[in-house]
Amino acid sequence: MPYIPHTPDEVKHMLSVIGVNSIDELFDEIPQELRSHLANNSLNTIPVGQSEMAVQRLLTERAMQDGTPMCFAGGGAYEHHIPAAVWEITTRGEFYSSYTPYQAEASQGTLQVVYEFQSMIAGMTGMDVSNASLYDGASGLAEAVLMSVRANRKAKSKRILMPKNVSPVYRQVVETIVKNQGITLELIDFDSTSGTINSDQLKEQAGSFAALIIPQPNYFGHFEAVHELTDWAHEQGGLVIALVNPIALALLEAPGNWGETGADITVGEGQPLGIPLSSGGAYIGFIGCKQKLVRQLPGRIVGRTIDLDGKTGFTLTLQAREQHIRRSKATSNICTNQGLMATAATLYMSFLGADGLQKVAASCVANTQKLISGLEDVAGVEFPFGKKVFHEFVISLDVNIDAVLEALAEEDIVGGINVSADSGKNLLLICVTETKTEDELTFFADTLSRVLSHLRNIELTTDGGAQS
Amino acid sequence: MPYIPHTPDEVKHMLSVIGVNSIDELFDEIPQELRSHLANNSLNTIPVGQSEMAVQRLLTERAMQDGTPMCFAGGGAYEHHIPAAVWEITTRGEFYSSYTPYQAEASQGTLQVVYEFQSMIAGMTGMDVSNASLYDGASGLAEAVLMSVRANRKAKSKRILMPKNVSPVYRQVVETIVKNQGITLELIDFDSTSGTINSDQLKEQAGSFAALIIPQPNYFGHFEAVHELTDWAHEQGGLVIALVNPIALALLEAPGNWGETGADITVGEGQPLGIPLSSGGAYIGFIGCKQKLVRQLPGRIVGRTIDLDGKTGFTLTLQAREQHIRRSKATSNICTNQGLMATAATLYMSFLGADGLQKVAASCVANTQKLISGLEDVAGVEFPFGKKVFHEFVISLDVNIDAVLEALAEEDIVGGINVSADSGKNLLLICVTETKTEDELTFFADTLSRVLSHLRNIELTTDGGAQS
Amino acid sequence: MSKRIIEQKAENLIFELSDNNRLSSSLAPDIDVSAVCQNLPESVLRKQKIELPQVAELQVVRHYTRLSQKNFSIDTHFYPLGSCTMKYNPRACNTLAQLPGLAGRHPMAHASMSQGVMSCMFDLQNMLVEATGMKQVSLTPMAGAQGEFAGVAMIRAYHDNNNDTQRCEIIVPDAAHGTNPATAVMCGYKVKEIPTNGQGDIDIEALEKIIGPQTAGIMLTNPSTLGVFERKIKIIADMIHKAGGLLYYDGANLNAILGKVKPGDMGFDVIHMNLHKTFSTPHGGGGPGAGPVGVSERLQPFLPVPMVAYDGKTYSWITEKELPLSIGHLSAWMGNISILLRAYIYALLLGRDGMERVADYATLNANYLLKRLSDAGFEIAFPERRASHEFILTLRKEARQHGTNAMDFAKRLLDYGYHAPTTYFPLLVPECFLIEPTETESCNDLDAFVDTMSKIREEAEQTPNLLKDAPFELPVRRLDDVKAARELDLNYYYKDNK
Amino acid sequence: MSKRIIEQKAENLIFELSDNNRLSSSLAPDIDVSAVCQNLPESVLRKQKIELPQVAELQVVRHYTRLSQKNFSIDTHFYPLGSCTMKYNPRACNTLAQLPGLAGRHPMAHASMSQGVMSCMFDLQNMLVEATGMKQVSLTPMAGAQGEFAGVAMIRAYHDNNNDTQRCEIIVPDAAHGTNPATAVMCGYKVKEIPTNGQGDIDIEALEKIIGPQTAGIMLTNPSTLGVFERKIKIIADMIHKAGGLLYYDGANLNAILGKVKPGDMGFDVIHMNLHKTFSTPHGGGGPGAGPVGVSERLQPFLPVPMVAYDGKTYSWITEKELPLSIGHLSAWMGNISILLRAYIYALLLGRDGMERVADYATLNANYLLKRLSDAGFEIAFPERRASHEFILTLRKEARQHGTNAMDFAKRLLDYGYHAPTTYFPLLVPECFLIEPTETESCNDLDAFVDTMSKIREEAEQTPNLLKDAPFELPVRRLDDVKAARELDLNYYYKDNK
Ligand SMILES: Cc1ncc(COP(=O)(O)O)c(C=O)c1O
Ligand SMILES: Cc1ncc(COP(=O)(O)O)c(C=O)c1O
Repeated sequence: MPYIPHTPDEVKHMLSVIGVNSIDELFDEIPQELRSHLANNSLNTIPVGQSEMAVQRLLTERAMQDGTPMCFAGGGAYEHHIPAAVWEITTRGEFYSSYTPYQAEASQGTLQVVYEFQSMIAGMTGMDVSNASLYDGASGLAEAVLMSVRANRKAKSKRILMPKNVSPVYRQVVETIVKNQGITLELIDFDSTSGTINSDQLKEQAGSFAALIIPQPNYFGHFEAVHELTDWAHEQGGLVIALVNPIALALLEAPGNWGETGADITVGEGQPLGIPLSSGGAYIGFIGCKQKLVRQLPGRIVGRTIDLDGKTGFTLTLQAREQHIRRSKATSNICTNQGLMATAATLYMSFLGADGLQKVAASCVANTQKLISGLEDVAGVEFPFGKKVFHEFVISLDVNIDAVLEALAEEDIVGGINVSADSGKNLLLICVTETKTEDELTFFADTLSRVLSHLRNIELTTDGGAQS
Repeated sequence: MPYIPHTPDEVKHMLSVIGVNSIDELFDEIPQELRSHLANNSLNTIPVGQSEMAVQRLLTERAMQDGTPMCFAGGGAYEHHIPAAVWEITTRGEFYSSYTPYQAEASQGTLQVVYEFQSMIAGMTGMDVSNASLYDGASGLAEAVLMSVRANRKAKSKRILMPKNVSPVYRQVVETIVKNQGITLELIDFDSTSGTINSDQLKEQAGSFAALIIPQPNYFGHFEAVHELTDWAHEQGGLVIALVNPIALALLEAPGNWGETGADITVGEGQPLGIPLSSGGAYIGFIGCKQKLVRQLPGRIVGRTIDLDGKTGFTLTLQAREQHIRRSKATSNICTNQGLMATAATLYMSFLGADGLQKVAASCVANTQKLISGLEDVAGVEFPFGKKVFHEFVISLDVNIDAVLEALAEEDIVGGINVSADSGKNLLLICVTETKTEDELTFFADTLSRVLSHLRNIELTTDGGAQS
Repeated sequence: MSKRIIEQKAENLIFELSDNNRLSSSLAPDIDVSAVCQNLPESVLRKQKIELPQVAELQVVRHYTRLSQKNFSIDTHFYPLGSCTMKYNPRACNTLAQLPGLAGRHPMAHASMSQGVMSCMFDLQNMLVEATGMKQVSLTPMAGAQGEFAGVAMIRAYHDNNNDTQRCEIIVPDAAHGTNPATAVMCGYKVKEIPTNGQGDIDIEALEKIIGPQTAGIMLTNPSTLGVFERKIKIIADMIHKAGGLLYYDGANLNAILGKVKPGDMGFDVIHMNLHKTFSTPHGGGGPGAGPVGVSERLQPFLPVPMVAYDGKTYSWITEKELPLSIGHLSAWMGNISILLRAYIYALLLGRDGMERVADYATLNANYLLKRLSDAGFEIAFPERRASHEFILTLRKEARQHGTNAMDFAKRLLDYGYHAPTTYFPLLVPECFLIEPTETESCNDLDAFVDTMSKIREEAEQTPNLLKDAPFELPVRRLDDVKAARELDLNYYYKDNK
Repeated sequence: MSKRIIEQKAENLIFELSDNNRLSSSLAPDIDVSAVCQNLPESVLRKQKIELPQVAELQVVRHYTRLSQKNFSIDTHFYPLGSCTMKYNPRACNTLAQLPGLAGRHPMAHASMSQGVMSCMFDLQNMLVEATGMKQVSLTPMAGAQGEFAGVAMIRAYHDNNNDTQRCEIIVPDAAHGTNPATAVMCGYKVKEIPTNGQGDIDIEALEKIIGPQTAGIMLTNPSTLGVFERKIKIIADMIHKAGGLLYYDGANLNAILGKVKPGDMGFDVIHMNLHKTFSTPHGGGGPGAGPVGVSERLQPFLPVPMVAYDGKTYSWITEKELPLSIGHLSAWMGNISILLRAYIYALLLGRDGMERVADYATLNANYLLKRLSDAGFEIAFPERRASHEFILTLRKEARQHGTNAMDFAKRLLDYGYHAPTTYFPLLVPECFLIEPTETESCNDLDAFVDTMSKIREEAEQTPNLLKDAPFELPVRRLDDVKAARELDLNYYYKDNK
């Protein structure tokens, strides 16, 4: 019996201690008319248990089916090299199979890791404090929005200025999560030639607001004028929520240093820090803020303290903000967070270090520029927002993007993300990280070129056919 | 600098403490004319260091090149399902990166694992004692031979009776290792209709000998009359060395119970117990013997004892047999053994248990019989030694075996082992374990059938061409 | 002579092992960073190097390997943390979920390159539908609390869609998990608490009084957080439905009833499941979880997206295009897929037979442990009730007599190598332990736990300080929580924390 | 109050967790065993069920996870075990060597399906040729001792092939590792020991006297097991060669000289390398190792098979067909390939620059530690010599003055969280510690070790029992080795051991 250690004799003994005749009797408080039974085929469509060997065979087949294509998609999920040691240590039973460190003395491993995680996130973002993690970047942004509304008591409205060059799916998630609390998201357009926030329109549209969200780099890979935007928002009495990529932060100014006084809250997706792509999750949201906002921070927080003997130790703290104490008045309903991913991210940051992370970031930039150069020669490729980017950029094409992506898929390439939306153009968002070799970049440019001319020909033919 | 923790400042400090000006100065005792330098291109053909990412890419490519073919080869290396937990725990740093437990108190993990390994090997073989491991089955057999010659003081010769249905490569290894010590291997033929030891010839050829080797099952997968052979050898004053497959032992009589008094030494390849095929190594040799022979046993041995407080603990024992104490009079030169593989095997045996191991063995037998049935219908396939086997069997074909194996390789099948040797026949040794599904068995039989008729056609054509 | 002679040193912080001049390793690609930076706009570049530790590879490995050893975990200790279902996490689930094709897939990979993982998700959706008796399942919520959010948001979307906008209250029992009321508020509802009676059941009269046209729904856990099955569930369901409200099922305790009774049959309209509990994905020191939601027919249009559909040939995504009334997205893609994969693998390994066994043996273990502790003289909170997969002990007698409260007992258990049960939850039982042994613990280990509990009670009688000052045997003694909250030190790099 | 209140229990044996009636798990296929057995000849079947424990999966995981925590290891502790080169084992080597295509390959797979792994082995052969200055390398020996065997067997094959059969002696320094003399005997040779002089060098005069027409060869480690470089190596080589003997290089200490000086240049004819030391494959609690052999031109025909050849297009096996004078096979296939792969990956990561750094920093660390310990008042065995990658300390003064011998020091080091250095080897230095810090330890950690050594010496002066009764802080106190050897208990299942 998989995972059940009981022998038949033990079961007999246990039943007799309890004073019942069968295990089934233990369920006698469930009203009879509600009871279902295997014997009644209650779980009929679920297959019977299989051996580990059989399950391994099935999963291996399915994994092979999806293969390991060459990936040029980003958009919030990034392919980076993950040092082997990260997951060898993260999945050690002691980290993998423990839970939220309610018993601090028996969880110093997890607690110290989280304290180090918080410090690294704070160190990297220039925030004073960080929490122990949120689910992911998108829902993290929603928590940041809720937090900013709670924190900005002076604000006269619950309006949030949300630039359209924040990932569309992030905007959707924020909408889903905050809409029932009377918060409105005011969409801010971006400049059509630079892809960055249109500050004129921003100022026009602003009105009174609780917070401005500044993505850096933005969804299209470009850099915002973070200092000016931050100062402007603060002048208007709004808070600033920085939405950042942690790898980019190795080179880019920390939100804590944006403008005169820095962003108030920084949030982002931690996946690039050693978490595998795995179809979009489990990832990890990180969030940090200025010290004065700490009591509005959602989620677990670990603090350093001392024990009875005066020795340093770590424990969950500020629990009075949380749902298990504060219940309906909590800062958030989050309970289980992304602990294992925080462990992996902490290990990743420790292995890479300040130096290594800079090199990863610089390699992303350099490889991206190499691909841009390669694409400059491809007929029909344009760069509507320019070429000064971190590791993503948009190209516009003269053929349908979905068709391009499908054709690339046939070449075992994940070609990027269709960001045409309602722009009336064919826009493709491409990402290049440190994982790509020169050969792969050339191969991609060549293949794209081939695909484009092929598709153009088809379109011509189809058009021709449609003439009649 | 990969794996070097030193900062430039620390290096400076350390050099000044030592009182030298450069690291190079520390090598000044090496005669100048012998010194080589990187600067002199001393390691010229070795590439410069690469990043983990680059090395991962290279190794992944090479691993993919070899793929994951369907495997029907055995011959001493067997594909079995390995529970995921085995290697997740075996490669925990504490097991993986520790060494021979010289400091017993700081190595109770390894020591208890080895004590358990020894007990399991003894339990499974019916021997009184086992050691902590030898390199592999082949060299283990050589150690058993040397041991039997040391132990059998009454024997009038250093002759060992070595049946020819012991793996040819095992025979070669034994030859290589024992030949310089005046030991002769007397080859014993097998019966050409059963593939088992020809006991008439055995008795004829025997003369005086130190030990008889009995393989069970033998190289061709068949069962020897172990009880009769054991008793006969003992009557002749020879020792009995049992050469066994540990999975088969789940069903087959333990060597300790062979005949009246049991085999004296049992040796074998432990790879089937949770060790991946990995091209033939690292594997693990196991060896056990009767209590009275323990002082002739080569290699490490762990014993249970007590500590100063009377608490149970484990330690290396009987070290006076070993090279580091006894030097030129040691029972063997073995020092480093296959510790990590012993750990994996111990975990495998613990996870499977008596019950699970029986089921694995029975599945091997059942699947093998299924394939045999399938092959009965294939034209040109014969079973020269019959069909009562454990999980390997020999077929004879009417075409060249190497050609068959090559053709099967093109279908991504490892088809078995060519055992034609100098028999004048085309003999193929095929192995089927619990890992094979019905579909795979059918696929193999069909493919073999197809390959055979194809090859027959070619031969016909070629013959035709050769007529002129 | 056997006293502790050397005090264990605290493990350094990784930052204390750092030296900024340490050169980086083969873990990063080699590149001239400043050359690259010259081509980026100066105004956005950082002025100072990023604050992260710079430590050599071995030292990092050693640091975190040693830290890991300071944790209690399923893989090392009995961990009867009630409501959390700390049972064996099969290692195969971890190994297989990390297969390259699965771990390496980008979420935006074309559906033609994603049929493998989509088929797994589709199968899992269906298995959960079958196991819960609901109509359809969405896997996307990333933990129980997010599942609750999705569930209550669907309730709201349903009422809104019916233009039934007066419904502003969610009813929650006083014993409910904190995520229930917190979630209701996040969805813009007011929370109405109802009391539990002495048998651990909901006070039906109190419920009667509170229900009305303003009732949007009720959130229940069944078996409840008190470890007993709510026998009147059908009556409650009828009451709520009659009033136009919907029933939410907090599936944290599903482990207790797999294959025995289905939330759908009890009358629930929406349910979340904690796969990290019932389907044994790793708790990971605090997550990630996975909190899929299942719904009855009337809530189907509102399910969060994406989900996976199958037309008999190809798997495809269900998005807001196909489900225009969906409450929307809860994560950038489909939630914690790597965790969902582990749950799927676990479900395959168990199969339907194994699933019912989960409930059988979890319940057997809980009732056995209850009986043994009761026989040993411990006070059970609801002695007349069957335990579900967990039960509550109250140590109020011990607290009164020896001044040793539940926390003291808990800390002393740590000394004996047991993770403590959940303490002080649910709040309505004084000095309580919520004990959940799970189906994967052996009878011997339960017996040993009972012996230890008795031994600790003896210590409470004779040497109460052994409890009050416990633990003694752990990497740290009892920690100063008050100092932690008063003199916040959350970040090594923050000003004077260094 | 902080004394140890609860004695740590010994971990059960796995057998004590076993119950024969426990049902088996999903780890084995489901099958009716007795039905299968009916078709096998009864005479060969076992009468009684096999003696193995029957334990549930979680309990097995827990047992071995807990046991692992009772080990000191590189990943958790400084481990300066001289001669063993306990340095960081990069985790990438482990992960990559286990890639499915590599781990799953059957040794008899057709060469057309094996080009990947064969190319790795071919590259590794060449890298080792370059690093050692030998002519050709065979990777097949499975550990240092088997490499020695191969080497000496080749020496013998060479002489035999020359019909030079009078050569029956192998010369070995008294400080040599035990495997050297044991190997010589396994190859049918007599062993002649030569003494070492006060400077750690070979006594050339003694050597002179012993050499003759009966000399088959000499086995040397350089730097020697005394941690010093044999400066007269060229002279020795000439002497031996002149007498018609060959020189064997025990490469256990290659770590010290990678890229600095090549055994081939020193005049050696044959060498083995301990890849588990210099190339950092796991020591695994006692192996596996890998002991490739390299030879000069005259021994090439005798190399053990198989090796890998490359014709610019295809990799193929070199077997006894291609190399008819080969000493033969040493293992069923090509030795410990999974370990060779780890060494290969390590070599790629290091590259030529990294290889020379190994020697640089291993030597720097050893000389620094030597100096610091010497300054702290410890007696160095060869104070006038440079340390190589290791050095010897003698604690004879401390033994004389306080009755605390090297073993007592070693055991007390364990209490402080240090694995002890190698003790009592080489035997010719009394009360010795052979200390090898390796290149992967940091300066801080070396300093901390010196402080601890000084502290223990203080304890030796003031409270010598703290050493003599040590350790106190480990899972067990000092173990009774005499009882272990006298009352042999090697097997739980053996009669009265249960
Ligand atoms: C009863 C109950 N409901 C809800 C939750 C919340 O689930 P999660 O922690 O996954 O958000 C929990 C678990 O902590 C729980 O025990
Ligand atoms: C100097 C020396 N020679 C030979 C050996 C034997 O190597 P192995 O243990 O790999 O057989 C060792 C290692 O233990 C050694 O230190």
